[in-house]
Amino acid sequence: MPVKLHVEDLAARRGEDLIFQHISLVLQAGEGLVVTGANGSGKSTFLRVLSGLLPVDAGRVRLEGAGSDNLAESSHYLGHRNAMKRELTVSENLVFWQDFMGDSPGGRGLPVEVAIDALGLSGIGHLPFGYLSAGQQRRMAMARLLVAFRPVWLLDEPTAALDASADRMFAGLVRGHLEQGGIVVAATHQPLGIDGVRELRMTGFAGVFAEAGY
Amino acid sequence: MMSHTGYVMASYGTAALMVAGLILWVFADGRGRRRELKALDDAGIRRRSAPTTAGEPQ
Amino acid sequence: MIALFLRDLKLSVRAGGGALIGVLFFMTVVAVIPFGVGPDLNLLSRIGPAILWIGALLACLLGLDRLFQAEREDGSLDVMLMQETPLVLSVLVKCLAHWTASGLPLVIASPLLGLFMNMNEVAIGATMLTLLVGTPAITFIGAVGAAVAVALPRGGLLVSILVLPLAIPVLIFGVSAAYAAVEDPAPFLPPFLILIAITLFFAVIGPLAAAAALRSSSD
Amino acid sequence: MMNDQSLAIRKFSDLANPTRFLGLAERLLPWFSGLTALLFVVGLYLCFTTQGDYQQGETVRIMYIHVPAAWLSMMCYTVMALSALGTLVWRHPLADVSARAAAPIGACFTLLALVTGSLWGKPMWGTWWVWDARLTSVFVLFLMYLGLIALNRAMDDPGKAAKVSAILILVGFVNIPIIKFSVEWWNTLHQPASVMRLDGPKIDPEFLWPLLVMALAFSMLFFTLHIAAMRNEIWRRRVTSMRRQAARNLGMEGRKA
Repeated sequence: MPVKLHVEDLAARRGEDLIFQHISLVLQAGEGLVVTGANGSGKSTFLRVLSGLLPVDAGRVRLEGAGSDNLAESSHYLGHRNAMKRELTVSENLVFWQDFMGDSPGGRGLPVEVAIDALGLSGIGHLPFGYLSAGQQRRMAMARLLVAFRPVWLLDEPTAALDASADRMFAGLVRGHLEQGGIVVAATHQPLGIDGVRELRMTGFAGVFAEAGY
Repeated sequence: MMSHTGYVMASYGTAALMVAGLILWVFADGRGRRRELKALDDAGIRRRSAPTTAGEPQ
Repeated sequence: MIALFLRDLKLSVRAGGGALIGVLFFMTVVAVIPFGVGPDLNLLSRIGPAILWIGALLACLLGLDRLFQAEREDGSLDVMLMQETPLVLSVLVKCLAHWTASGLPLVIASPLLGLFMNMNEVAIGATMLTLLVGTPAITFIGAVGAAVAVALPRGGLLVSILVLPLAIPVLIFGVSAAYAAVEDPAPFLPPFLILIAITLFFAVIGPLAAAAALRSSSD
Repeated sequence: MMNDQSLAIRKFSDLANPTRFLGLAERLLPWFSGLTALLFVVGLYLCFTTQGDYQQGETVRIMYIHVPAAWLSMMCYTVMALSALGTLVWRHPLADVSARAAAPIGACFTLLALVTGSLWGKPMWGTWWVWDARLTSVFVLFLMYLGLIALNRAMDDPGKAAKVSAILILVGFVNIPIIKFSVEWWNTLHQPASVMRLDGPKIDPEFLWPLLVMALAFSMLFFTLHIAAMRNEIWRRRVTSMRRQAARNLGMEGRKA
């Protein structure tokens, strides 16, 4: 059963400020959505509401075709912070996340070593996470997406600290996930380097959003 | 030592003091907020009628 | 869940971990008391259990505000909030890991400090037993404080102020059980069983309230 | 006293909108303060006209302040616990305002109960502070009040703070019986609960009337102050939201210009 993500008339509020409202869209399996907009226009808020970390002010978010219809439980969230412990080594971090998160129905996570190689960082799995550079740490955070399977990926400025080669590598990862029938929602400034991706431009403070075409 | 009535007076005294203090604090706090609200109103800040905090202060 | 338990244990033992600091603080507090109270041995042996208990309570509270703060700062808390496994379970496992890392060493160190306070074997045994049963309750209560401290911009020390009043029953029954073992007329079992009851009670209330606080304060 | 309680419940539930609450507050406050003043006059008159207790002499009059204050500290925490439920369960927008307004008032009443308790203790037991069960529980309650006030002040964003302090209020509320039981178990010197006994008040009516009237007076005082404090809190939040609005307007002009 291919997964389908429904966002129905979504509105979110931070404190007393209404950030965005009336957002409705449907994402089929294998479709990607890039969320663009100026700083503070609500991109991160939109992703955090999708991942259930922020309460919904109005409207609903639903996922069909994955084990449970709760979107949070069958999606990865990659925020600005890498969710890795500095004292533990890279593989200890990844092994922990693999055991703790487990796999959503319909897919298997890659073994830790394979995931590290996929990110082009083979050989430094034993180093403590704190020793890595910002770019390497960001790649390791992406490795977490591979070690445990989740149909939906919610990425908040994933390529922030990455160089050009890492960008291409990351685009390959996203393309691979989409081809497997996954869904990706990414908030980013630079283009993701993937064609055939829909765009959602946030116009900021309680302004009605304008969904750009393809 | 203080006679019995001394203690009674002392306790009624503290009670009166604290009750008066409470009333004063609430009253002064109210007047301060009213002044701030009036200042903001004069500065022409209109509250957008957010559902929860709608309406003008009396 | 086991993975979370083992990871937390590894973390608290590694360099930045809080386990060692808790025990060191416990020892310094107890070692300092005789200098203040004076070397009068039978006085020390009388107040021994109380001093050990108070030291353990403070040492336990010490490491608590970092319980969730570290997870929030590096983003792991967000991922935990999203998982299918209920947050209450993860909080319970984290509390147990924290207790094993910093509560248990206190219990193990207490006999040594009991000698400092010139306590006889029965008193040391009783204090150790009551600490073993009582310190988890402090960790569970402290978890609520730690979860609240996560939401506070300048939170840290406020945890102890919020948690201490709630931990008073644990202290009362812990010390009275320890004393009851020494003075014969006083019964040992009632306060000891009440202490266990309190620990189990907070084992439920603590994680529940902490999970609710964590979920409501995520931004 | 029951009618006040039901008024409080009804008043909270149907007043989701702060403006209607402000309107009602403006109308209610004069009546409430008038009634409170009247009750206090009658209460104080009764306190001083009844003859002293044969054994304690004049000091029994301190009871007319000490006992109502102790009741009030408990009632105030109950109101806060109700507000906490309002925030968490019914998501009532005014619930957090009520809890935040009630905390300082409750703390003052608890302090008053402690002070009058020790003033009463000095002639009766010879020392200012006696670690007896009832006084100690009230002291712990006072610590919890201070903790909650400190928590409310430490959090700048009222929205997020509301849920977290509500959770802490409820955890504290669940603990009150435990603390009371454990402190009572630990040491009890205070005379057993003479008024709250199930088989009706043990003390003879001579002392009962002033006590009940003073209790009513204190309760009315609490409700008056609580409504006024809630009004202040609503205004304080409006001021902050208007200031943030002003800042954003500047931001908007900046972007448009």
